[in-house]
Amino acid sequence: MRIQMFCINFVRMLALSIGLALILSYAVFVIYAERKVSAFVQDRLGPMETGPYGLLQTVADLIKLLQKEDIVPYGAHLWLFKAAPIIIFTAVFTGFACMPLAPELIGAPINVGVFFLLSIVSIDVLGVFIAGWSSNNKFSILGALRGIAQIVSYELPLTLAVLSVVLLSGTLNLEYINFQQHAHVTLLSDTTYFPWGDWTMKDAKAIGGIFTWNIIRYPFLIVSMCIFFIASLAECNRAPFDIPEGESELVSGFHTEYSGFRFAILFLAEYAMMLLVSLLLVVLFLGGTNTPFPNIGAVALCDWTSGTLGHWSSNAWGFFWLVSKAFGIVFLQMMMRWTYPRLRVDQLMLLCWKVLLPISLVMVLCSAYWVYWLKQ
Amino acid sequence: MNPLQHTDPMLLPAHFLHSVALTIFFLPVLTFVILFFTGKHISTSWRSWLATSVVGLMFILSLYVHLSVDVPIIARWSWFSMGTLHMTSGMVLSSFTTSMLVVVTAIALMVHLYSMEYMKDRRNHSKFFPYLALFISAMIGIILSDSLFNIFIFWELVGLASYLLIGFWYQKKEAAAAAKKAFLYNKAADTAFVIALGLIFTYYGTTELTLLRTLISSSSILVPTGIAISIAVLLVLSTFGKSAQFPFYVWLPDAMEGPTPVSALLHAATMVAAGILVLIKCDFLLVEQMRWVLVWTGAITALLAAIQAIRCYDSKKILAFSTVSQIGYMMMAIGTGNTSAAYFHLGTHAFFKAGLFLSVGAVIHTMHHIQQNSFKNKIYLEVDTLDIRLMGGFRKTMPIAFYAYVACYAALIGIPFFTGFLSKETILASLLQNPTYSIPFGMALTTVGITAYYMTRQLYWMFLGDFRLAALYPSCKEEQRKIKENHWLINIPLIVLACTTLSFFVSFHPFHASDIHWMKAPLPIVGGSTSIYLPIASISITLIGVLLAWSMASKEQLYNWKQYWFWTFVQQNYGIEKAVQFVFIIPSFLIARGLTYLDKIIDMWVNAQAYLAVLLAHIVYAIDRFLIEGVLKGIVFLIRIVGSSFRSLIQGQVQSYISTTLIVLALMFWWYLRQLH
Amino acid sequence: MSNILFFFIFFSVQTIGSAVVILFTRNVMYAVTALLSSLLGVAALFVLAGADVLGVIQIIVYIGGVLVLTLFGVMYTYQSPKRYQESIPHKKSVFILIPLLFVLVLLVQALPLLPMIDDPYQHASKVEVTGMLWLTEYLPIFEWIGFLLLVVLIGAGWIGSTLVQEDKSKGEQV
Amino acid sequence: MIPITLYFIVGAVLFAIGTTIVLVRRNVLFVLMGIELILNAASINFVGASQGDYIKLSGQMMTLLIIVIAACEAVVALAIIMVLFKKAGSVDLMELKKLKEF
Repeated sequence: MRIQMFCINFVRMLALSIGLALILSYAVFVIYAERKVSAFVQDRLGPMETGPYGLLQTVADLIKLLQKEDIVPYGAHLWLFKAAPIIIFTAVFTGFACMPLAPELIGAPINVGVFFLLSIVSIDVLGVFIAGWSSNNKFSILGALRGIAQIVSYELPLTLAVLSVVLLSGTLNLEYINFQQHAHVTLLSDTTYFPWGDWTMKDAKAIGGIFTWNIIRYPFLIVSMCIFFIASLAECNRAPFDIPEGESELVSGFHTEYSGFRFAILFLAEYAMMLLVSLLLVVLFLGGTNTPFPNIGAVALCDWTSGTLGHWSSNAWGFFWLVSKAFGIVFLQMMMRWTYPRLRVDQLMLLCWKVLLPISLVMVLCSAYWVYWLKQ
Repeated sequence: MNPLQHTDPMLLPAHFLHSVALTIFFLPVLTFVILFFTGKHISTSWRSWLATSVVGLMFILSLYVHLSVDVPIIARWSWFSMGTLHMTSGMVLSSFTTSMLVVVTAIALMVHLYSMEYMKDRRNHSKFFPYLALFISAMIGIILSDSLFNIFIFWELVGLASYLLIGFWYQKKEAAAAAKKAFLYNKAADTAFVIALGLIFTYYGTTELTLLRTLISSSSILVPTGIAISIAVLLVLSTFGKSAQFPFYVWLPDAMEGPTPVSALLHAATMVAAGILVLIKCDFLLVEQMRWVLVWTGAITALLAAIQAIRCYDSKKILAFSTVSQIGYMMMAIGTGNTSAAYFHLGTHAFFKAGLFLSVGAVIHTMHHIQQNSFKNKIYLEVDTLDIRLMGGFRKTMPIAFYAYVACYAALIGIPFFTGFLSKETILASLLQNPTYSIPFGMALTTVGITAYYMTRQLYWMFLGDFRLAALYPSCKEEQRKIKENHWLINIPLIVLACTTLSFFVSFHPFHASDIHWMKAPLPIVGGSTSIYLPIASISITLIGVLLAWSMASKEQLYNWKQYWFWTFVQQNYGIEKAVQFVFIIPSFLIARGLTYLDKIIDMWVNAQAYLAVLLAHIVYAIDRFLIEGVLKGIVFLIRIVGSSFRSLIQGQVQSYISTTLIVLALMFWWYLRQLH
Repeated sequence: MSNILFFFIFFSVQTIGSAVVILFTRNVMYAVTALLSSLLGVAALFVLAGADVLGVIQIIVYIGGVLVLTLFGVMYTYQSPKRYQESIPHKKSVFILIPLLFVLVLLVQALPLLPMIDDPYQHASKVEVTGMLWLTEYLPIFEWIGFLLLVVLIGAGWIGSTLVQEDKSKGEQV
Repeated sequence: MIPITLYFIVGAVLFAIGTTIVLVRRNVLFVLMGIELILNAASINFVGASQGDYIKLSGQMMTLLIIVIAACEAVVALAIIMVLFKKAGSVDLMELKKLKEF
C-alpha cells in the first residue's frame, strides 16, 4: 500500500518535473518561434545568425540575461521588487500542477481543478501589481494599473465561458473532463455522450476521435471557446490586449525596471501563462489528450493514435496530442499578436463588459438548458 | 313612540343589469380620476376624445340597460354599520330611472361632442372634462340611488360640480361671483334637505325609498301630521333651491357665466333636473297642503321668470329664464299629482333646451372668434359676445345652427308636431282638471304667450336682419365675410338634438301623448288632452305672442330705451336679493355686532383672571428660579465634574470606542461561558 | 506527528506569522504582501479541514478581489512614504490587553467545552455535496447574498461617482 | 482529522492579532486588514468545527457567507476610505476626531 502510494506520488513528482522542464525549454523555443513568426508575418527572415536558422538565438539571449547585473532602482521597494517575479512565476507554475499532461499523468488530481486554475489568475494579478508598484516608476505603475483593470474585468467572461463547459461536464475535475472526451473511457456520472443529443451518432464513443471532443459534442460551445480565447489573451496581456505593456506608450509596462534574471523569469512566466491557458482551452474544449482522428470502419485511426489505456503508449500519445494542440493555440496567439492592432483602454473595457459578458451569460444559459433537456 | 326606531331593510341581490348600471356610474368617475390627475400632461385632443368616447360608451350601455329592464328591479346591499345601525344603499332599475339615464347620457354625449370643438382653445381646458365627468357621475348617482341618504351625497356632489363649472373661468370676477352665489343659494336650500333626511330617518327608521313607499302606503308607521308636513315642506324647499324656483331661482341667470356646453348640461339634464327627479321619486311623501304650494310656486315662478326674459339682452340669460319658467311648469305638474307629466316635460325639455343652448352657443362661438380675430389684427373690441343686440343675420351664414334653433324654438313655445307641445299640453290639461287651480292655470296660459313672445324676439334679433356688430364697428366687416358654418363636431349635436324635438320622437300621435313609444311608458301618462279647446287656446295664445313679438321686434329701441320703474324692478329679480339682504344678512350682522359687545364684557372678566394668574406666576417663578433651580444647578455642576473626568477617556477616535465595546463583549462572553459550565 | 498535523502547524505558523508582520510593519505594501501570505495560509487550513472548494473561493475572492481592492486603496491614498511611518503610541499599548483578554476567555472557558472528535483523516471531497447544497437548501440565502452584493456595488459606485463629480466641479472652478 | 481545539486556538490567536491591529494601528488601511483577519479567524473556527459534517456542511456554508460579507465590507470600506481621504486629506485615524465632543 505504501509502495503504491509512493509510486503514485513519484509519478506526480515526475509530472511536475516534466511540466517544469517543458515550460523552461518551451519558453526558450517559443520566443524563437515568436520572432520567426513575426518575421514571416512582416516578410523578413528573423534571427539567422546564431546556430542553424538562428535556432540558438534565444539560448544566447538567455545566457546574456543570466549574466547581467541584478539592478534594483533607487527608490524601489527592495523586498517587494525582488519578490514580485517570484510571486508571478510561482502562481503560474502552480497552475501546471493540476493540469492533466497525459491520461494518467497529472500532478495533483484535485477535485476543483478548473476552479483552482482560475484562482491562479488572481494571484498573478497581485504579482503584476506589486511589480509595478515597487518599481517606483510612472510607466510601471500605469502599466500595472491598466493590467489589473484589464485582468480583473476579463476574469468574468473567462469564468463564465469555463462555467458553460463545467455545467455540461458536471465536474470541476480536469482529469474527469479529459476522460469524458476520451474514446474508450465511460465514467459513471456521464450521461451526455451523444453529439447533438440523441441523434444518429449513438456510437460516438466507438467512433472516437474528434467526435468525442466537447466542441463537437456541444457545437454551441464554439462561442464559449471564442470568448475563452479572447479573454485568455487579455489575461496573458497578449496583443491585441497588451496595453499594460504597450511598448509605444509605456516603454514596457510593469516590468520596465526589471533586468537580468528577474526579467527572464517575468518573461518566462508570461509565456508559461500563454501555455497554461492554451492547455486549459485544449482540455476544456478540444478533447484534451485525445486524438482528433475517428475510427472509420476498419480503418481504426482513433485506436491506432491513442494507444492502450494503462500502457505507457497511451500516455505518450496523449502527451503528444495535448502538447501539439496547445502549441497550435499558442501559434494562433502569436499570429494574433502580429496581425491585429492594439485596442484602446475604453474599447477594451467596452468589449469586455458590453460584448463578451452578455454573450457568455447567454452561453451559460444555453448550456444549462442543454443539460436540463438531456436529463429529461 | 320611540323616536329612535330603526328598520333593517332586507338586502337584495344584485342583478346583472345592476352591475352594468354601476359601470355606467363608475365610468365617469374613472374619467374624472384619470383626467384630473394627468392634468396638462396629455394633449387637448386626447383628453376630449377620451372623455367623449367614455360618454358614448355610457350612452350605449344605458340604452342596453333601458331596453333590458322590464319590471323594476332593486338591489340593496349593506353600506356600513355602526353598532346596531345597519345602513344600506340601494339601486333601483325601473323604466323610469333607466329612461332618465338614457336622456342624461344622450345629452351628455351631445354636449361632449360639442365641447370638443367649442372648448378647444379655451382657458383652463384640462379641468373641463374631469368636472363634466364628476357632474354626470353625480347626476347618475341621483338617478339610480334608492336611498335618500345616497341621493343626498350625490345631490351635494352635483352642487359641487356645478360650482366648479359655473366658476370655470374663475379669473373673471363675474364668474367667480356667480359660482359663489349658486353655491350659497343651493346650500341654503340643502340645509332643508338635511333636516328632512334627519326627520325621515328618525320617524320612519329608514331612508330607502322603496321601503318608505310601502311603509307609508300600508300605513304601518304612523307619523304625526306636523312631522309629515314638515318633511314635505323641507323636501320641497330643498328642491326649490336645486331646481331654481321662486324665490331661490336668482342664482340660475347668473350661472350663465359658465361655458355654454355647461349651461346646456346644467339646464337640460343635470342640475335643475335633479330637484324635479327627487320630487318625482319622493312623490309619496308630499302631503296635500304641499301640493297646493307647489302649484302656486310653479305658476308664480313660471310667470315671473318669463316676464324677466322679455327685456333681457343676454342671449343665454333669456334661455336661463325660460328654463326657470319651464321648471315651474314641471312643479305645477307635480303639484297636481301628475308626476308623469312632469317627467315627460322634463324629458322633452332636456332635449330642446340642450339644442337651444348649443345652437346659441354656436353663434356665440362665432362671435367669440370674430373678437379673437380682431384682437389678432390689433383691433381691441371690448364687446359682450353674448349680447343679442350685436348679433343678427346668422340665418344665411350659419343655416344649420339656425334651423336647429328654430326646431328647438318651436318645441319650446309649443308648436304642434314638436315635443314641447305635447308635454305642455299634458301639464295644462292636468291643471285644468282641478277647478281650484284655475288662477294658476291662467298664469300658466299667460306664460305660454310670454314664452312665445320672448323666444320669437330672440330668434329675430339673433338670426334675422343684418349683422349689427359690423354695422357698429366697420372694422368687423372683413370678419363678417369670413363667417361660415362651424366645425362638424358642433353641427352634429345640433342636428341630432333638432331631430329629437320632432313630436314623433316621443309619440306617434302628434296631438296626444298617449303612447310614448321609445320611453316604454316610464310612468303612466294620465290626463292628456281632455278637450279640443285647450290646444286651440294655447296655440292661439302662442300665435298671438309670436305675432306681437314679430311686430314689436323691429321697432324696439335697442340702446336708449325708456327705463320704467317696473322694468328696473323686474331686472333686479323682483328684489329677491334685496329681500335676502334685509331679512337675513343685515340682521345677522346686527346680532353679531351686539354679540361683540357681550364678548368684550366676557373678555374683561377673563382678563382679570389672567392678570391674577400672571401675578401668581411671577411668585412661582421667583421660587423656581432661586430655590429649585439652585438645587438643580448644584446637581448638574456635580455631574459635570464627574463627567469631565471620564470624558478625557473618550477621544473621538473609532478605536477607543471599539476597545470599550470589546471589553464589554469579553465580559459578556466570560459570563455566558460560565453559565454553560 | 502525522504528515497532516505537520502541514497544519506549518500553515498555522504561516498565517499567524504573516498576521504578526501586518501588526508590526510600517510599510503598507509589506502589510498587503503579508496579508496575501496569511490569506493563502487560511486557504490551506481550509483545504486541510476538507473544505477544498472554500479554499479556492478564499483565494479567488480574498486575493483576487479584496486584496486588489485594498491595493487600489493604498494607491489612491498614497501621499508620501514618510506619512506611513507610524509608530504605536505608548498610550495605546494598553489596547493589546483587550485581545489577550479575549484569548484568555476563550482558552480558559470555551476550549474545555469543545467535543473531542477523533476521526481518522478523510480525503473525501465535498465538492458535489457543496454543489447540491448550494442549489437546493441554501439557494435562497445565496440569492439574497447576490442581491446584497448588487446593492453594495451600486452603493460603492455611487460614492465613487460623487467623488468624480466633485473632482470635475473643482476643475471647473479652477 | 485535526482536533477542533487546534483550529480554535489558531482562530483565537488570529482574532487576537486582528483585534490588536484594529485597535492599535493608525492607518485606516491597516484597520481594514485587521478586520479581514478577524473575519478569517471566524471562518477558521467555522470550517474547523464542521470537519466531521459531511451532510449539511453548515460551517462551510457559513464561511462562504462570511467571505461574501467580507468582500462587500471591503468594497464599502474602500469607497468610504476614498471619500474620507478626499475630504480629510488623511487616512490617519489619530487625525479623524470629529466624533469627539469638543
